[in-house]
Amino acid sequence: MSVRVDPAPFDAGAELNRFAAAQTGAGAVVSFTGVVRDVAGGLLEMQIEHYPGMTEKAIAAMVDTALDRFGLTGALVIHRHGVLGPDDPIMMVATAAPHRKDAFAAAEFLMDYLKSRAPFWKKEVTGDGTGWVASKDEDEEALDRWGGA
Amino acid sequence: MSVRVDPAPFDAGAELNRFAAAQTGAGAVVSFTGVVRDVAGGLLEMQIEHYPGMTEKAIAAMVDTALDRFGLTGALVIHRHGVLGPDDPIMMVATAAPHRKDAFAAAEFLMDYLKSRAPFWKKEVTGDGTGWVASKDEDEEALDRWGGA
Amino acid sequence: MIDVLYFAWVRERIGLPKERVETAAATVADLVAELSAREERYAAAFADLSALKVALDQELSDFDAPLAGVREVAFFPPMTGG
Amino acid sequence: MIDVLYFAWVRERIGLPKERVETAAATVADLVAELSAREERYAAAFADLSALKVALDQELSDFDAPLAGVREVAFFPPMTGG
Repeated sequence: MSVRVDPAPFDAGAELNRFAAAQTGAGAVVSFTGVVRDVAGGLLEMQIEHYPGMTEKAIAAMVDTALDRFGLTGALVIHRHGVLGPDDPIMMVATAAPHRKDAFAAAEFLMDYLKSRAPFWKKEVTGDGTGWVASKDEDEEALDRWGGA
Repeated sequence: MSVRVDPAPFDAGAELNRFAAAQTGAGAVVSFTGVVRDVAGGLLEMQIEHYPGMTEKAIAAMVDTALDRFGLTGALVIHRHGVLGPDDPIMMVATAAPHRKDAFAAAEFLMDYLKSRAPFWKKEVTGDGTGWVASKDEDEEALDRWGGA
Repeated sequence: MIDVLYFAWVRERIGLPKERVETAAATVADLVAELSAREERYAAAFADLSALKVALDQELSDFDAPLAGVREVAFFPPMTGG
Repeated sequence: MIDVLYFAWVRERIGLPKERVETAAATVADLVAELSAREERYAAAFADLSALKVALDQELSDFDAPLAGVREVAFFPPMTGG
């Protein structure tokens, strides 16, 4: 298991290769990379606040659950905080399992939980001002398929 | 869209980075890498046969369908053929979309179709002899969730 | 004494990220009532509890949870990471 | 004249990857019957059609499909890529 909460940029491809090379018995490796999107146009920066201490604990608990529930050979979570620009990678998840179904499900599980249960908050800065990104009902609802909480 | 059917090894991380850099408006990038597994122990090599011409056409059709159905900003499929060893990457799929749900669904869609509709056949060579890998009912059934064919 | 932390717009509305609070509040809701009675900026931040979450000692919890033994309380809006 | 291709264990059982066949078969099933009548190795390869798939001009098809206008027929077991 590897969890990193860090303001520094990361190289998704290099992380994926390093992660995959460390797996034993995995036939399937899935990665997800989240990128800052300029949805409305005019995004200058994305500020990501987090709750040091709780963030790492919350993510480690999710990863432990995923390792066990999906029989993973390994999992990786990287999440940045601080000031990011449009098209910057925000975070990545990688999962590995003997079979593809489990690797995919675990990556989606981790993403759904990270979105709604890891203490990060996004603030958008545009030429017109700043605003906190609102949580989406669909993100909360996405947790239902995993049996809630 | 990018489809490559090639005996040469590929660098999944470098492919992921190149793919991601070429996307516009994608908030989510998903990758899948399939790796040769030594399931029973004693695997010496995995031979992958394919149907030149049909392979490329079949994959291109799947990718077109995925781009349209999931509103992708892009998709990549790489599949090797020839002689591979244990732990060698066999293939990879990458998808990018504005939202994570579509990127995940498209990657799973492409994997399900590649497994059962792209003309590749695997033969395992062990110390005890050789044998064609049998198709699995679950792979055929996996297509049902996408509405068949 | 309890450490109270605020994040995102809760932090901005209250105007500080963290404070030590002397309280005998039995539950989170009691603490919220105490803080809201202090000053308008607290009352504004806590006006709609359905828009807020609370963590006790870095674990998500509820507003009716007891505070006995808790050293750190954090208030924040729903998370928007990922 | 039609090109007939064989893959995986079908290729191994029949002993060649490709041949040109002079046929007046109306459907794939008719072609299979003609080939099976030729030699035991064809009969063995085509013994269980439920274990086989067929492509016409590089598109998956069925054993009851007509061969009119088709230039390339391929027989193979279910795919196992990915």
